[in-house]
Amino acid sequence: MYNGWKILLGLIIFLAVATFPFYSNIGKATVKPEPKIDTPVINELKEKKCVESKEFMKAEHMQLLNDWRDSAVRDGNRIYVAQDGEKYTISLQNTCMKCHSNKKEFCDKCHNYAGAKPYCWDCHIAPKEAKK
Amino acid sequence: MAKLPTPDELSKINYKPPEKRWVNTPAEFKDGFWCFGTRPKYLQAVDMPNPREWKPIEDDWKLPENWKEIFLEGFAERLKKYRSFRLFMDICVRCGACADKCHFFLGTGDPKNMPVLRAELLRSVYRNYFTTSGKLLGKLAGAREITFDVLRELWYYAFQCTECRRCSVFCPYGIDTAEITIICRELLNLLGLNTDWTMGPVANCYRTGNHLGLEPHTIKSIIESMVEDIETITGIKIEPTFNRKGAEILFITPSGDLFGDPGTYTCMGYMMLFHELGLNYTWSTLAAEGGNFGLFTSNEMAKKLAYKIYAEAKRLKVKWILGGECGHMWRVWNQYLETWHGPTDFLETPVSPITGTKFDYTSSLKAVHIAEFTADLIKHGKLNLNPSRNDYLKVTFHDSCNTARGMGIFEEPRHIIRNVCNHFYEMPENTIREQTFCCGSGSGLNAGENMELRMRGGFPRANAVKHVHKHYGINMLANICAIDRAALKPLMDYWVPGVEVCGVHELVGNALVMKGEKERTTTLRSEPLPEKEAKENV
Amino acid sequence: MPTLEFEGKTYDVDEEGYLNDWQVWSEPLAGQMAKLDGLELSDAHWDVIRFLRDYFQKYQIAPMIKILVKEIAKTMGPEKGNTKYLYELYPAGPAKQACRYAGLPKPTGCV
Amino acid sequence: MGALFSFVMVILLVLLAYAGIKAANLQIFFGVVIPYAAILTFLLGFVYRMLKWSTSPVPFRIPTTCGQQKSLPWVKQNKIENPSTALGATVRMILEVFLFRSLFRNTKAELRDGRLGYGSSKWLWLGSLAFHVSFFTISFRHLRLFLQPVPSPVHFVETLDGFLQIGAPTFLITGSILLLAALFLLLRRFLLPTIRYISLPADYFPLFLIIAIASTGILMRYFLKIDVVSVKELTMGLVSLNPMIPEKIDVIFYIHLFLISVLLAYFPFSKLMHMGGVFLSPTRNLSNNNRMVRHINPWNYPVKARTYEEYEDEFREKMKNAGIPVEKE
Repeated sequence: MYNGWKILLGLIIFLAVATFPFYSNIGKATVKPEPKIDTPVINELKEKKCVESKEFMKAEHMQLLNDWRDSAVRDGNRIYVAQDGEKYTISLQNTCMKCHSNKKEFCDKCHNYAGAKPYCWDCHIAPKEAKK
Repeated sequence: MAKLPTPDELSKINYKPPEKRWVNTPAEFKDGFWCFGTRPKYLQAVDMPNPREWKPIEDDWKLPENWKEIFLEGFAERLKKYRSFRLFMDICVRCGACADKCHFFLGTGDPKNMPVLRAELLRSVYRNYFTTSGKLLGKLAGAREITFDVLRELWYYAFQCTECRRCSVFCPYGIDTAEITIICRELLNLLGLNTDWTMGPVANCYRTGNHLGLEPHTIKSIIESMVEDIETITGIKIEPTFNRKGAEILFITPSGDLFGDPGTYTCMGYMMLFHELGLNYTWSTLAAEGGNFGLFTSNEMAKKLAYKIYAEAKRLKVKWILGGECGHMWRVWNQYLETWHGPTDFLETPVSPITGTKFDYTSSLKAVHIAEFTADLIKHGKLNLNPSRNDYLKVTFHDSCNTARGMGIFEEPRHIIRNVCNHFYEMPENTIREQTFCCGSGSGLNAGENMELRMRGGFPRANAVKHVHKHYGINMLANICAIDRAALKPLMDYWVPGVEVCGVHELVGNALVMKGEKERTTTLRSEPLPEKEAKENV
Repeated sequence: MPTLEFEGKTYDVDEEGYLNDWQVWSEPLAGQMAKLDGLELSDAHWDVIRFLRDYFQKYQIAPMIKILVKEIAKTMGPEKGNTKYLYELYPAGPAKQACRYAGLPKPTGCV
Repeated sequence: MGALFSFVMVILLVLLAYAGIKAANLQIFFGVVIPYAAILTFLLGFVYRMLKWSTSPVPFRIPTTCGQQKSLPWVKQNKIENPSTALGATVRMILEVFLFRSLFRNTKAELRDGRLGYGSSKWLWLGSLAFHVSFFTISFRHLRLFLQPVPSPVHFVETLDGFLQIGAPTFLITGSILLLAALFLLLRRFLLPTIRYISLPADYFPLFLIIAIASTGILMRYFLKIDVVSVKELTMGLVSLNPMIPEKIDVIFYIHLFLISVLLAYFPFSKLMHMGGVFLSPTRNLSNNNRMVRHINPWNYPVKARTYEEYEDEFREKMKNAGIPVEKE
């Protein structure tokens, strides 16, 4: 082996970087985040139902919110007609957060886990929650 | 001999490759492109394998029975010895950046002259025998067996590369085709497959120390003939010494400067300069060659031929070595010489006895390039120069491949030219300095039988000269390489008639006002100085 | 290897017709080489050939043109001591053509 | 031919993963076994190749000099393109590795009426730099799937990447750049006759593979909107060595993962090793200080050369007659 220490040093750095996710996680149990929906408002609902189905919301909530924003802010339209024909007021704070008042336990749980950083709260004021 | 096409015919080049894949297209030996195979006597003279009469154009190359084995064993050995080789076999991504950087591709349009493909010729063999993917996937992995057709192709294209390294400047991984060609030629030499023009100088150089085979008394008589000429021109008699022990400096230059015009005028320039300085230097008749055609043969041969440099410096007890204007000599000195034959503890760090400048950047090699030496003299105002004597010249400077890309000597010769000439113009920037184009005849290709290849390979260089010839009236192409001086002359006659070729120190010799000289009426070429002629005609 | 047949003898030459051994040379052979090129050798031609052979005998190499010109000027007068004169005698170039007739090998290297 | 073969190979790989999941339910195989095998092959293979190169010495110091050498004090040296120190060589390597300095020099030669001209040609440089930078950025962004909590630099890069703030999920520009750059590199190989002539299956295959990887990634994020939380469960399982297969991950994810695995496993056996190799290139990583420091060749061996004594023995009489001094009278 020639220029050994330089090449070895390079390889060690390479391996250290490439395997970083392994040794920084090894043995750690993975806990799947479970967004909580036990807010007082939701608990009082007779039928626990969001504006759309759970599956739809899971995959498309970001798109829906984006559309809502465009609809309300750009077109001035504040009425959303859901797939089942029901009408909702387009409002993050007054519609969504009314039920999901537990941002930390609901939104952030998955967002943090998946490393998603929506910029909702750049403009909107996050609901006040009891500090942990 | 093959008829050389006219420049008009030759400059119609088709760069579009054929539809048929290269792997299945054996090399077609075109007349005027290849050099004669080496004669057995040259191989015998230096104990190289398989001496016999053979002709590259014939189907029987009289190879040893086990030639494949020899070739592949040599291949394996060199993979172990050279990281450059192994790496360059492995990492090419075939991006094609090198393709139109090669003067041979630009001049021939032959796709196998793209550096990438020239290397692939050998890489395909490498994959077949030395990589897992090649062994498993064969043709799919771009692998192929070494067959006689492949060997012929390797030979044909290894001697269509001047090892100029221009492709290496543009390669994102610095892949140097010269390294690949050098090793390809080594492998071919294991089978006795060199060219006559390369091997002749090697054999000569081993016996007499120089490529031309000049014996000691011949060297002396040639130099004395130059001394006569200098006396005729300047009225000054200079007295060079040979093999003189105890001189301060050993001066070594390529033997082309002793034998061929216009190299001899460069040599006269050196000697006039040294005389004027009163330099305590000597010639060695054994080390009267800095060039090294061994480099175009094999590492071992190059090392053998380079032995004399330090050996003579030691025997003659000089303090340091001054090297003349030569391209591959300086690549060899800069990149190989001391690794082969060092350490140089019997020499001293060079100091200019005139200016006192210590050349501490060569504290280990202990050899100074004459362009550095002279540039230092001029910078310190130690030379009485009359650049107007060169007024009849409009000069441009050709950077030699080896000193450009294997060393990086750009400013020193330019500094000299600007001080000894009043009319100096650069060629376009993509054709000078590290991007300089080869003369087309380097690395032992400056034979007579491959003239079409040489004119084609030199086309990009000539093309740039033509440009400045047209725009500035350039009539002199200066350079610091003996092969250039020999090869650019026919190249200019072919492509840009009216442009002469010279070494930088010929210009120095012309401009140098020597103490006690008579009024000069001629140039170093013994041609009347135009202004003098004009005056006389008034 | 290429050969040249002359007066019942076979001479080894290289690819370009240069004798491989300068010592097997003879004057009639030189005449024959010239004849094959359609050239009749005059005394002026022979002067050059003889000078080349003498020079080679002494120095084991053909002289460069510069020296040839100078020496011819010394022995035969300055009107003949020029490149033009030599090219008139040997249109393919004195170095190449005259050396070949003189049986001398071609120089190699950085030339 | 090479292109078609490589294209078919990649399609087959996609179908293989699709069938493996849809028809055979081989989630564990494609979600755990293959990724582990691929990573292991990649790491070991990479190290092996580097070590293999390291066993060959660099017998001579042969940098390609691309600027003025260090010489006289008043001559301005190009300290980067013709470095005489380790620092200079390091800077040169950094420029080479991160900015593709040599490729930046690229020119295009053109022959017109028997005259050659050279135009600056930066497209290859731009295309490959875009390709590599986006590839690196995307890999780095993917750390969000392998680390918990997600470190702020990862967020930062993602924010930069999504600076256009288009749509939701936010449009990340590097994904498209990677796809476009790879298509550009592929089109070069199709359209430029000389490049087509030199291209091998080994050149097309990784391009098709990467195009497929980028496409599936884009599909997952913007169109099929797969459940990223489940994906992260799987990836975290892999890196914490507690592999598990969450339910209901769309098959597209397994295709994506399988293609990446193939790329990783293929890497060490291919030209992709230029990533490691570039660091070892002797024409770039050495300083041109030969005349100051002697370079040692570990296999330097003595050769039989002609000595002065032999030379004098042959020419002594001639030397004496010519008045050249000799050692032995």
